[in-house]
Amino acid sequence: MAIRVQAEDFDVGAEYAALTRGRSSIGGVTLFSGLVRDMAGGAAVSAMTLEHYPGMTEKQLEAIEAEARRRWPLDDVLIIHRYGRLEPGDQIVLVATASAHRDAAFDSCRFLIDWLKTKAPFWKLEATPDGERWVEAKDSDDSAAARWDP
Amino acid sequence: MAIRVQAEDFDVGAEYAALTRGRSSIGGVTLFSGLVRDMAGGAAVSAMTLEHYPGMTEKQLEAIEAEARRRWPLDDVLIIHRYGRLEPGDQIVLVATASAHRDAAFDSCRFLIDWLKTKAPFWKLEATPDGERWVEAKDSDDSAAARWDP
Amino acid sequence: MKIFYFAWLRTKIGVPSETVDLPAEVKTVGALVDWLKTRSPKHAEALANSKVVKVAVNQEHVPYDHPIEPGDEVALFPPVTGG
Amino acid sequence: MKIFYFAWLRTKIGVPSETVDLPAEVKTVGALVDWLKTRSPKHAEALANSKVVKVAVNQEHVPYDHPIEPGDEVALFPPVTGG
Repeated sequence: MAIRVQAEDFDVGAEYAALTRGRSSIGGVTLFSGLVRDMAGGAAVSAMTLEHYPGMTEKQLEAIEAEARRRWPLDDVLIIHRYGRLEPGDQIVLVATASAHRDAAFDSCRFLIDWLKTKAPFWKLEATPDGERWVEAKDSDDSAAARWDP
Repeated sequence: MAIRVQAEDFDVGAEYAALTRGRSSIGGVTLFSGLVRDMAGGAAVSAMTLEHYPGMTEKQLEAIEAEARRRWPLDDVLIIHRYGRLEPGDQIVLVATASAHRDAAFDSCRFLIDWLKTKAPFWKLEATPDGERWVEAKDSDDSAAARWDP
Repeated sequence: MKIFYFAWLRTKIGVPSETVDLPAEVKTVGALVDWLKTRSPKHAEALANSKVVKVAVNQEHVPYDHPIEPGDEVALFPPVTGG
Repeated sequence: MKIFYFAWLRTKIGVPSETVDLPAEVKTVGALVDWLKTRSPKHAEALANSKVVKVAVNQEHVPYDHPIEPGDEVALFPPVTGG
Protein backbone atom coordinates (compact mmCIF):
# COMPACT_ATOMS: atom_id res chain seq x y z
CA MET A 1 0.00 0.00 0.00
CA ALA A 2 2.40 2.61 1.13
CA ILE A 3 5.80 3.71 2.29
CA ARG A 4 5.72 6.99 4.16
CA VAL A 5 8.68 8.89 5.62
CA GLN A 6 7.42 11.85 7.57
CA ALA A 7 8.00 14.18 10.51
CA GLU A 8 4.31 14.02 11.52
CA ASP A 9 2.88 11.48 13.93
CA PHE A 10 0.65 8.69 12.60
CA ASP A 11 -2.66 7.26 13.79
CA VAL A 12 -2.41 3.48 14.20
CA GLY A 13 -6.18 3.07 14.38
CA ALA A 14 -6.76 4.98 11.16
CA GLU A 15 -3.98 3.11 9.37
CA TYR A 16 -5.30 -0.26 10.54
CA ALA A 17 -8.83 0.69 9.45
CA ALA A 18 -7.59 1.76 6.01
CA LEU A 19 -5.68 -1.51 5.65
CA THR A 20 -8.66 -3.74 6.40
CA ARG A 21 -11.67 -1.70 5.23
CA GLY A 22 -13.94 -3.46 2.77
CA ARG A 23 -11.67 -6.46 2.40
CA SER A 24 -12.70 -10.01 3.13
CA SER A 25 -9.66 -11.87 1.82
CA ILE A 26 -7.52 -10.96 4.84
CA GLY A 27 -7.23 -13.60 7.54
CA GLY A 28 -4.79 -11.74 9.74
CA VAL A 29 -3.05 -8.43 10.23
CA THR A 30 0.23 -8.13 12.12
CA LEU A 31 1.25 -4.67 13.18
CA PHE A 32 4.36 -3.47 14.97
CA SER A 33 4.94 -0.01 16.30
CA GLY A 34 8.19 1.23 17.77
CA LEU A 35 8.16 3.97 20.40
CA VAL A 36 10.72 6.20 22.07
CA ARG A 37 11.67 4.81 25.49
CA ASP A 38 12.61 7.02 28.38
CA MET A 39 15.60 4.81 29.18
CA ALA A 40 18.35 3.47 26.93
CA GLY A 41 21.59 1.79 27.89
CA GLY A 42 20.98 2.68 31.53
CA ALA A 43 20.60 6.42 30.88
CA ALA A 44 17.51 8.61 30.98
CA VAL A 45 16.53 9.83 27.53
CA SER A 46 14.72 13.15 27.38
CA ALA A 47 14.49 13.40 23.59
CA MET A 48 15.58 11.70 20.41
CA THR A 49 16.30 13.18 17.02
CA LEU A 50 16.06 10.97 13.96
CA GLU A 51 18.21 11.95 11.01
CA HIS A 52 17.71 10.25 7.67
CA TYR A 53 18.91 10.30 4.07
CA PRO A 54 16.01 11.63 2.02
CA GLY A 55 15.62 9.73 -1.20
CA MET A 56 17.68 6.73 -0.15
CA THR A 57 15.30 6.07 2.74
CA GLU A 58 12.29 5.76 0.47
CA LYS A 59 14.28 3.70 -2.02
CA GLN A 60 15.43 1.24 0.66
CA LEU A 61 11.98 0.93 2.20
CA GLU A 62 10.44 0.28 -1.20
CA ALA A 63 13.04 -2.41 -1.86
CA ILE A 64 12.31 -4.00 1.52
CA GLU A 65 8.58 -3.98 0.81
CA ALA A 66 9.10 -5.54 -2.62
CA GLU A 67 11.24 -8.27 -1.06
CA ALA A 68 8.54 -9.03 1.53
CA ARG A 69 5.88 -9.28 -1.16
CA ARG A 70 8.13 -11.61 -3.13
CA ARG A 71 8.57 -13.91 -0.13
CA TRP A 72 5.02 -13.98 1.26
CA PRO A 73 1.48 -13.78 -0.14
CA LEU A 74 0.48 -10.39 1.22
CA ASP A 75 -2.72 -8.46 0.70
CA ASP A 76 -1.12 -5.27 1.89
CA VAL A 77 1.98 -3.72 3.41
CA LEU A 78 2.36 -0.41 5.20
CA ILE A 79 5.59 1.15 6.49
CA ILE A 80 5.67 4.56 8.13
CA HIS A 81 8.90 5.92 9.61
CA ARG A 82 9.23 9.31 11.25
CA TYR A 83 12.22 11.63 11.39
CA GLY A 84 12.98 14.77 13.39
CA ARG A 85 12.71 15.41 17.10
CA LEU A 86 10.72 12.94 19.21
CA GLU A 87 10.11 12.55 22.94
CA PRO A 88 9.67 9.48 25.16
CA GLY A 89 6.35 7.81 24.40
CA ASP A 90 6.30 9.16 20.84
CA GLN A 91 5.81 6.76 17.96
CA ILE A 92 8.80 6.21 15.65
CA VAL A 93 7.83 3.51 13.20
CA LEU A 94 4.84 1.48 12.08
CA VAL A 95 4.97 -1.73 10.07
CA ALA A 96 1.76 -3.57 9.19
CA THR A 97 1.16 -6.56 6.96
CA ALA A 98 -2.08 -8.22 5.94
CA SER A 99 -2.37 -11.74 4.57
CA ALA A 100 -4.82 -14.57 4.17
CA HIS A 101 -2.54 -16.51 6.52
CA ARG A 102 -1.39 -15.71 10.04
CA ASP A 103 2.14 -17.06 9.58
CA ALA A 104 2.71 -14.91 6.49
CA ALA A 105 1.48 -11.81 8.31
CA PHE A 106 3.72 -12.47 11.32
CA ASP A 107 6.84 -13.47 9.41
CA SER A 108 6.65 -10.63 6.91
CA CYS A 109 6.06 -7.99 9.59
CA ARG A 110 9.06 -9.15 11.55
CA PHE A 111 11.18 -9.44 8.41
CA LEU A 112 10.33 -5.84 7.52
CA ILE A 113 11.24 -4.38 10.89
CA ASP A 114 14.40 -6.51 11.15
CA TRP A 115 15.58 -5.45 7.70
CA LEU A 116 14.54 -1.85 8.16
CA LYS A 117 16.75 -1.66 11.25
CA THR A 118 19.85 -2.65 9.27
CA LYS A 119 19.13 -1.20 5.81
CA ALA A 120 17.05 1.96 6.10
CA PRO A 121 19.31 5.03 6.50
CA PHE A 122 18.11 6.45 9.81
CA TRP A 123 20.29 7.50 12.73
CA LYS A 124 19.17 8.24 16.26
CA LEU A 125 20.63 11.02 18.37
CA GLU A 126 19.64 10.71 22.04
CA ALA A 127 19.55 13.59 24.51
CA THR A 128 20.64 12.35 27.97
CA PRO A 129 21.71 14.08 31.20
CA ASP A 130 25.32 13.65 29.99
CA GLY A 131 24.58 15.39 26.71
CA GLU A 132 23.74 14.17 23.23
CA ARG A 133 24.97 10.85 21.92
CA TRP A 134 24.54 8.97 18.67
CA VAL A 135 22.94 5.57 19.21
CA GLU A 136 25.30 2.73 18.31
CA ALA A 137 24.19 -0.05 16.01
CA LYS A 138 23.47 -3.27 17.86
CA ASP A 139 24.94 -6.62 16.89
CA SER A 140 21.59 -8.11 17.88
CA ASP A 141 19.94 -6.13 15.09
CA ASP A 142 22.42 -7.51 12.58
CA SER A 143 21.78 -11.05 13.73
CA ALA A 144 18.02 -10.46 13.69
CA ALA A 145 18.26 -9.35 10.07
CA ALA A 146 20.62 -12.23 9.22
CA ARG A 147 17.86 -14.71 10.16
CA TRP A 148 16.13 -13.69 6.95
CA ASP A 149 19.12 -14.13 4.63
CA PRO A 150 18.21 -16.40 1.73
CA MET B 1 -4.26 -5.54 31.10
CA ALA B 2 -7.25 -7.47 30.00
CA ILE B 3 -8.89 -10.59 28.70
CA ARG B 4 -12.22 -9.93 27.04
CA VAL B 5 -14.60 -12.48 25.56
CA GLN B 6 -17.46 -10.69 23.89
CA ALA B 7 -20.01 -10.73 21.08
CA GLU B 8 -19.39 -7.05 20.28
CA ASP B 9 -16.83 -5.81 17.81
CA PHE B 10 -13.66 -4.09 19.06
CA ASP B 11 -11.84 -0.94 17.99
CA VAL B 12 -8.17 -1.69 17.30
CA GLY B 13 -7.23 1.99 17.33
CA ALA B 14 -8.85 2.61 20.70
CA GLU B 15 -7.28 -0.52 22.20
CA TYR B 16 -3.84 0.39 20.88
CA ALA B 17 -4.21 3.93 22.23
CA ALA B 18 -5.23 2.62 25.66
CA LEU B 19 -2.26 0.25 25.69
CA THR B 20 0.33 2.93 24.96
CA ARG B 21 -1.17 6.10 26.43
CA GLY B 22 1.03 7.94 28.91
CA ARG B 23 3.71 5.26 28.92
CA SER B 24 7.30 5.82 28.01
CA SER B 25 8.79 2.47 29.02
CA ILE B 26 7.38 0.70 25.95
CA GLY B 27 9.80 0.21 23.07
CA GLY B 28 7.48 -1.80 20.86
CA VAL B 29 3.92 -3.01 20.49
CA THR B 30 3.04 -6.07 18.43
CA LEU B 31 -0.58 -6.53 17.55
CA PHE B 32 -2.33 -9.31 15.67
CA SER B 33 -5.91 -9.30 14.54
CA GLY B 34 -7.69 -12.25 12.98
CA LEU B 35 -10.53 -11.64 10.55
CA VAL B 36 -13.22 -13.75 8.87
CA ARG B 37 -12.17 -14.63 5.32
CA ASP B 38 -14.68 -15.05 2.53
CA MET B 39 -12.97 -18.26 1.40
CA ALA B 40 -11.89 -21.30 3.39
CA GLY B 41 -10.76 -24.68 2.12
CA GLY B 42 -11.77 -23.71 -1.41
CA ALA B 43 -15.37 -22.85 -0.47
CA ALA B 44 -17.09 -19.48 -0.24
CA VAL B 45 -17.96 -18.59 3.33
CA SER B 46 -20.97 -16.35 3.82
CA ALA B 47 -20.94 -16.34 7.61
CA MET B 48 -19.21 -17.88 10.59
CA THR B 49 -20.60 -18.63 14.03
CA LEU B 50 -18.20 -18.89 16.94
CA GLU B 51 -19.31 -21.09 19.80
CA HIS B 52 -17.36 -21.07 23.04
CA TYR B 53 -17.39 -22.50 26.55
CA PRO B 54 -18.17 -19.58 28.87
CA GLY B 55 -16.04 -19.71 31.98
CA MET B 56 -13.44 -22.09 30.61
CA THR B 57 -12.62 -19.62 27.82
CA GLU B 58 -11.74 -16.84 30.24
CA LYS B 59 -9.84 -19.27 32.47
CA GLN B 60 -7.74 -20.56 29.57
CA LEU B 61 -7.02 -17.10 28.22
CA GLU B 62 -5.96 -15.90 31.66
CA ALA B 63 -3.64 -18.90 31.98
CA ILE B 64 -2.16 -18.16 28.55
CA GLU B 65 -1.61 -14.52 29.47
CA ALA B 66 0.06 -15.48 32.75
CA GLU B 67 2.37 -17.86 30.89
CA ALA B 68 3.35 -15.13 28.42
CA ARG B 69 4.12 -12.71 31.25
CA ARG B 70 6.21 -15.40 32.92
CA ARG B 71 8.27 -15.95 29.77
CA TRP B 72 8.76 -12.36 28.57
CA PRO B 73 9.16 -8.94 30.19
CA LEU B 74 5.87 -7.38 29.13
CA ASP B 75 4.46 -3.97 29.96
CA ASP B 76 1.02 -5.04 28.91
CA VAL B 77 -1.06 -7.78 27.30
CA LEU B 78 -4.49 -7.57 25.72
CA ILE B 79 -6.57 -10.45 24.36
CA ILE B 80 -10.04 -9.93 22.94
CA HIS B 81 -11.94 -12.84 21.36
CA ARG B 82 -15.42 -12.58 19.93
CA TYR B 83 -18.17 -15.19 19.78
CA GLY B 84 -21.48 -15.39 17.95
CA ARG B 85 -22.30 -14.76 14.30
CA LEU B 86 -19.70 -12.98 12.17
CA GLU B 87 -19.44 -12.18 8.48
CA PRO B 88 -16.49 -12.02 6.08
CA GLY B 89 -14.29 -9.03 6.93
CA ASP B 90 -15.43 -9.04 10.56
CA GLN B 91 -12.82 -9.09 13.29
CA ILE B 92 -12.57 -12.29 15.38
CA VAL B 93 -9.62 -11.87 17.70
CA LEU B 94 -7.12 -9.28 18.85
CA VAL B 95 -3.83 -10.00 20.64
CA ALA B 96 -1.53 -7.14 21.57
CA THR B 97 1.66 -7.12 23.64
CA ALA B 98 3.82 -4.21 24.72
CA SER B 99 7.43 -4.51 25.88
CA ALA B 100 10.62 -2.52 26.20
CA HIS B 101 12.05 -4.90 23.61
CA ARG B 102 10.88 -5.67 20.09
CA ASP B 103 11.74 -9.39 20.24
CA ALA B 104 9.71 -9.85 23.43
CA ALA B 105 6.72 -8.08 21.91
CA PHE B 106 6.88 -10.19 18.73
CA ASP B 107 7.53 -13.54 20.39
CA SER B 108 4.88 -13.12 23.08
CA CYS B 109 2.21 -11.98 20.63
CA ARG B 110 2.80 -14.99 18.42
CA PHE B 111 2.97 -17.32 21.38
CA LEU B 112 -0.41 -16.04 22.57
CA ILE B 113 -2.18 -16.50 19.26
CA ASP B 114 -0.55 -19.91 18.68
CA TRP B 115 -1.57 -21.15 22.11
CA LEU B 116 -5.00 -19.61 21.95
CA LYS B 117 -5.66 -21.55 18.75
CA THR B 118 -5.02 -24.87 20.46
CA LYS B 119 -6.17 -24.21 24.05
CA ALA B 120 -9.01 -21.68 24.09
CA PRO B 121 -12.37 -23.46 23.78
CA PHE B 122 -13.80 -21.84 20.64
CA TRP B 123 -15.33 -23.64 17.68
CA LYS B 124 -16.10 -22.20 14.28
CA LEU B 125 -19.19 -23.11 12.27
CA GLU B 126 -18.96 -21.91 8.66
CA ALA B 127 -21.92 -21.26 6.39
CA THR B 128 -21.07 -22.27 2.80
CA PRO B 129 -23.12 -22.84 -0.36
CA ASP B 130 -23.16 -26.58 0.61
CA GLY B 131 -24.57 -25.82 4.05
CA GLU B 132 -23.05 -25.40 7.45
CA ARG B 133 -19.85 -27.15 8.46
CA TRP B 134 -17.73 -27.20 11.58
CA VAL B 135 -14.18 -26.09 10.92
CA GLU B 136 -11.67 -28.88 11.49
CA ALA B 137 -8.62 -28.34 13.67
CA LYS B 138 -5.45 -27.94 11.65
CA ASP B 139 -2.28 -29.94 12.30
CA SER B 140 -0.39 -26.77 11.42
CA ASP B 141 -1.95 -25.06 14.44
CA ASP B 142 -0.78 -27.89 16.70
CA SER B 143 2.75 -27.66 15.35
CA ALA B 144 2.70 -23.86 15.65
CA ALA B 145 1.78 -24.19 19.32
CA ALA B 146 4.34 -26.97 19.84
CA ARG B 147 7.13 -24.54 18.91
CA TRP B 148 6.54 -22.90 22.28
CA ASP B 149 6.69 -26.07 24.36
CA PRO B 150 9.22 -25.66 27.16
CA MET C 1 -23.05 -35.22 37.31
CA LYS C 2 -23.59 -32.60 34.64
CA ILE C 3 -21.96 -33.11 31.23
CA PHE C 4 -21.62 -30.31 28.68
CA TYR C 5 -21.25 -30.84 24.94
CA PHE C 6 -19.90 -28.31 22.46
CA ALA C 7 -19.74 -27.81 18.69
CA TRP C 8 -20.47 -30.94 16.63
CA LEU C 9 -20.59 -33.13 19.74
CA ARG C 10 -23.52 -30.97 20.84
CA THR C 11 -25.29 -31.13 17.47
CA LYS C 12 -24.71 -34.89 17.03
CA ILE C 13 -25.86 -35.80 20.53
CA GLY C 14 -28.67 -33.27 20.25
CA VAL C 15 -28.44 -31.54 23.64
CA PRO C 16 -26.03 -28.92 25.03
CA SER C 17 -25.84 -30.68 28.38
CA GLU C 18 -27.31 -33.51 30.37
CA THR C 19 -27.30 -34.67 33.97
CA VAL C 20 -26.30 -38.29 34.45
CA ASP C 21 -26.18 -40.72 37.38
CA LEU C 22 -22.75 -42.25 37.05
CA PRO C 23 -22.21 -45.84 38.19
CA ALA C 24 -19.67 -45.98 41.02
CA GLU C 25 -17.16 -47.89 38.87
CA VAL C 26 -16.77 -44.98 36.43
CA LYS C 27 -13.76 -43.25 37.93
CA THR C 28 -11.83 -41.71 35.01
CA VAL C 29 -12.52 -39.53 32.02
CA GLY C 30 -11.89 -42.46 29.70
CA ALA C 31 -14.38 -44.66 31.55
CA LEU C 32 -16.91 -41.83 31.46
CA VAL C 33 -16.60 -41.45 27.68
CA ASP C 34 -17.04 -45.23 27.24
CA TRP C 35 -20.05 -45.24 29.54
CA LEU C 36 -21.64 -42.26 27.74
CA LYS C 37 -21.43 -44.20 24.46
CA THR C 38 -23.92 -46.73 25.85
CA ARG C 39 -26.61 -44.12 26.46
CA SER C 40 -27.89 -43.95 22.86
CA PRO C 41 -26.89 -44.63 19.24
CA LYS C 42 -26.36 -40.86 18.88
CA HIS C 43 -23.92 -40.87 21.79
CA ALA C 44 -22.17 -43.91 20.37
CA GLU C 45 -21.72 -42.27 16.98
CA ALA C 46 -20.67 -38.87 18.31
CA LEU C 47 -18.10 -40.36 20.68
CA ALA C 48 -16.83 -43.13 18.38
CA ASN C 49 -13.44 -41.56 17.61
CA SER C 50 -11.75 -40.66 20.86
CA LYS C 51 -8.96 -38.82 19.00
CA VAL C 52 -11.39 -35.99 18.29
CA VAL C 53 -13.21 -36.08 21.64
CA LYS C 54 -11.46 -33.73 24.05
CA VAL C 55 -12.42 -33.45 27.70
CA ALA C 56 -12.25 -30.68 30.26
CA VAL C 57 -12.81 -31.27 33.96
CA ASN C 58 -13.56 -28.15 35.97
CA GLN C 59 -12.68 -26.11 32.89
CA GLU C 60 -9.19 -27.53 32.49
CA HIS C 61 -8.02 -29.70 29.59
CA VAL C 62 -7.35 -33.22 30.95
CA PRO C 63 -6.17 -36.56 29.54
CA TYR C 64 -8.38 -39.68 29.51
CA ASP C 65 -6.74 -41.13 32.62
CA HIS C 66 -7.74 -38.10 34.67
CA PRO C 67 -9.96 -39.03 37.66
CA ILE C 68 -13.50 -37.73 37.93
CA GLU C 69 -15.36 -37.10 41.13
CA PRO C 70 -18.95 -36.25 42.00
CA GLY C 71 -19.45 -32.51 41.66
CA ASP C 72 -16.92 -32.11 38.82
CA GLU C 73 -17.94 -29.99 35.85
CA VAL C 74 -17.24 -32.14 32.81
CA ALA C 75 -17.29 -30.99 29.19
CA LEU C 76 -16.73 -32.92 25.96
CA PHE C 77 -15.82 -31.16 22.74
CA PRO C 78 -13.90 -31.50 19.47
CA PRO C 79 -10.40 -29.99 19.06
CA VAL C 80 -10.72 -26.22 19.35
CA THR C 81 -10.72 -24.01 16.25
CA GLY C 82 -10.84 -20.44 17.50
CA GLY C 83 -8.48 -17.54 16.94
CA MET D 1 31.68 14.79 -7.18
CA LYS D 2 29.31 15.53 -4.30
CA ILE D 3 29.79 13.59 -1.06
CA PHE D 4 27.11 13.50 1.65
CA TYR D 5 27.84 12.80 5.33
CA PHE D 6 25.27 11.69 7.91
CA ALA D 7 24.99 11.34 11.68
CA TRP D 8 28.32 11.49 13.56
CA LEU D 9 30.30 11.50 10.31
CA ARG D 10 28.52 14.76 9.53
CA THR D 11 29.14 16.27 12.97
CA LYS D 12 32.79 15.12 13.11
CA ILE D 13 33.64 16.37 9.63
CA GLY D 14 31.59 19.47 10.26
CA VAL D 15 29.63 19.72 7.00
CA PRO D 16 26.62 17.80 5.65
CA SER D 17 28.12 17.59 2.18
CA GLU D 18 31.03 18.79 0.07
CA THR D 19 31.94 18.84 -3.58
CA VAL D 20 35.34 17.37 -4.37
CA ASP D 21 37.54 17.10 -7.46
CA LEU D 22 38.59 13.48 -7.45
CA PRO D 23 41.97 12.49 -8.86
CA ALA D 24 41.58 10.16 -11.81
CA GLU D 25 43.23 7.26 -9.95
CA VAL D 26 40.43 7.13 -7.33
CA LYS D 27 38.20 4.51 -8.89
CA THR D 28 36.59 2.63 -5.99
CA VAL D 29 34.69 3.41 -2.81
CA GLY D 30 37.66 2.23 -0.73
CA ALA D 31 40.08 4.48 -2.61
CA LEU D 32 37.64 7.38 -2.17
CA VAL D 33 37.48 6.88 1.61
CA ASP D 34 41.28 6.75 1.81
CA TRP D 35 41.58 9.88 -0.31
CA LEU D 36 38.98 11.75 1.78
CA LYS D 37 41.07 11.04 4.91
CA THR D 38 43.84 13.23 3.46
CA ARG D 39 41.61 16.30 3.20
CA SER D 40 41.86 17.36 6.87
CA PRO D 41 42.57 16.02 10.38
CA LYS D 42 38.80 16.00 10.98
CA HIS D 43 38.28 13.80 7.93
CA ALA D 44 41.11 11.53 9.04
CA GLU D 45 39.65 11.11 12.49
CA ALA D 46 36.04 10.63 11.34
CA LEU D 47 37.00 8.05 8.73
CA ALA D 48 39.69 6.26 10.76
CA ASN D 49 37.71 3.09 11.44
CA SER D 50 36.36 1.76 8.16
CA LYS D 51 34.25 -0.84 9.99
CA VAL D 52 31.86 1.90 11.02
CA VAL D 53 32.01 3.91 7.81
CA LYS D 54 29.32 2.68 5.45
CA VAL D 55 28.96 3.91 1.90
CA ALA D 56 26.04 4.30 -0.48
CA VAL D 57 26.47 5.01 -4.17
CA ASN D 58 23.40 6.34 -5.92
CA GLN D 59 21.43 5.55 -2.76
CA GLU D 60 22.34 1.86 -2.66
CA HIS D 61 24.51 0.21 0.02
CA VAL D 62 27.79 -0.86 -1.60
CA PRO D 63 31.01 -2.59 -0.50
CA TYR D 64 34.39 -0.86 -0.58
CA ASP D 65 35.40 -2.49 -3.86
CA HIS D 66 32.43 -0.92 -5.64
CA PRO D 67 33.49 1.33 -8.54
CA ILE D 68 32.72 5.03 -8.53
CA GLU D 69 32.18 7.17 -11.57
CA PRO D 70 31.82 10.88 -12.17
CA GLY D 71 28.23 11.91 -11.55
CA ASP D 72 27.62 9.26 -8.84
CA GLU D 73 25.84 10.39 -5.69
CA VAL D 74 28.04 9.17 -2.84
CA ALA D 75 27.12 9.16 0.85
CA LEU D 76 29.16 8.12 3.90
CA PHE D 77 27.49 7.26 7.19
CA PRO D 78 27.73 5.09 10.31
CA PRO D 79 25.76 1.84 10.62
CA VAL D 80 22.05 2.69 10.60
CA THR D 81 20.06 2.80 13.85
CA GLY D 82 16.45 3.50 12.88
CA GLY D 83 13.30 1.52 13.51
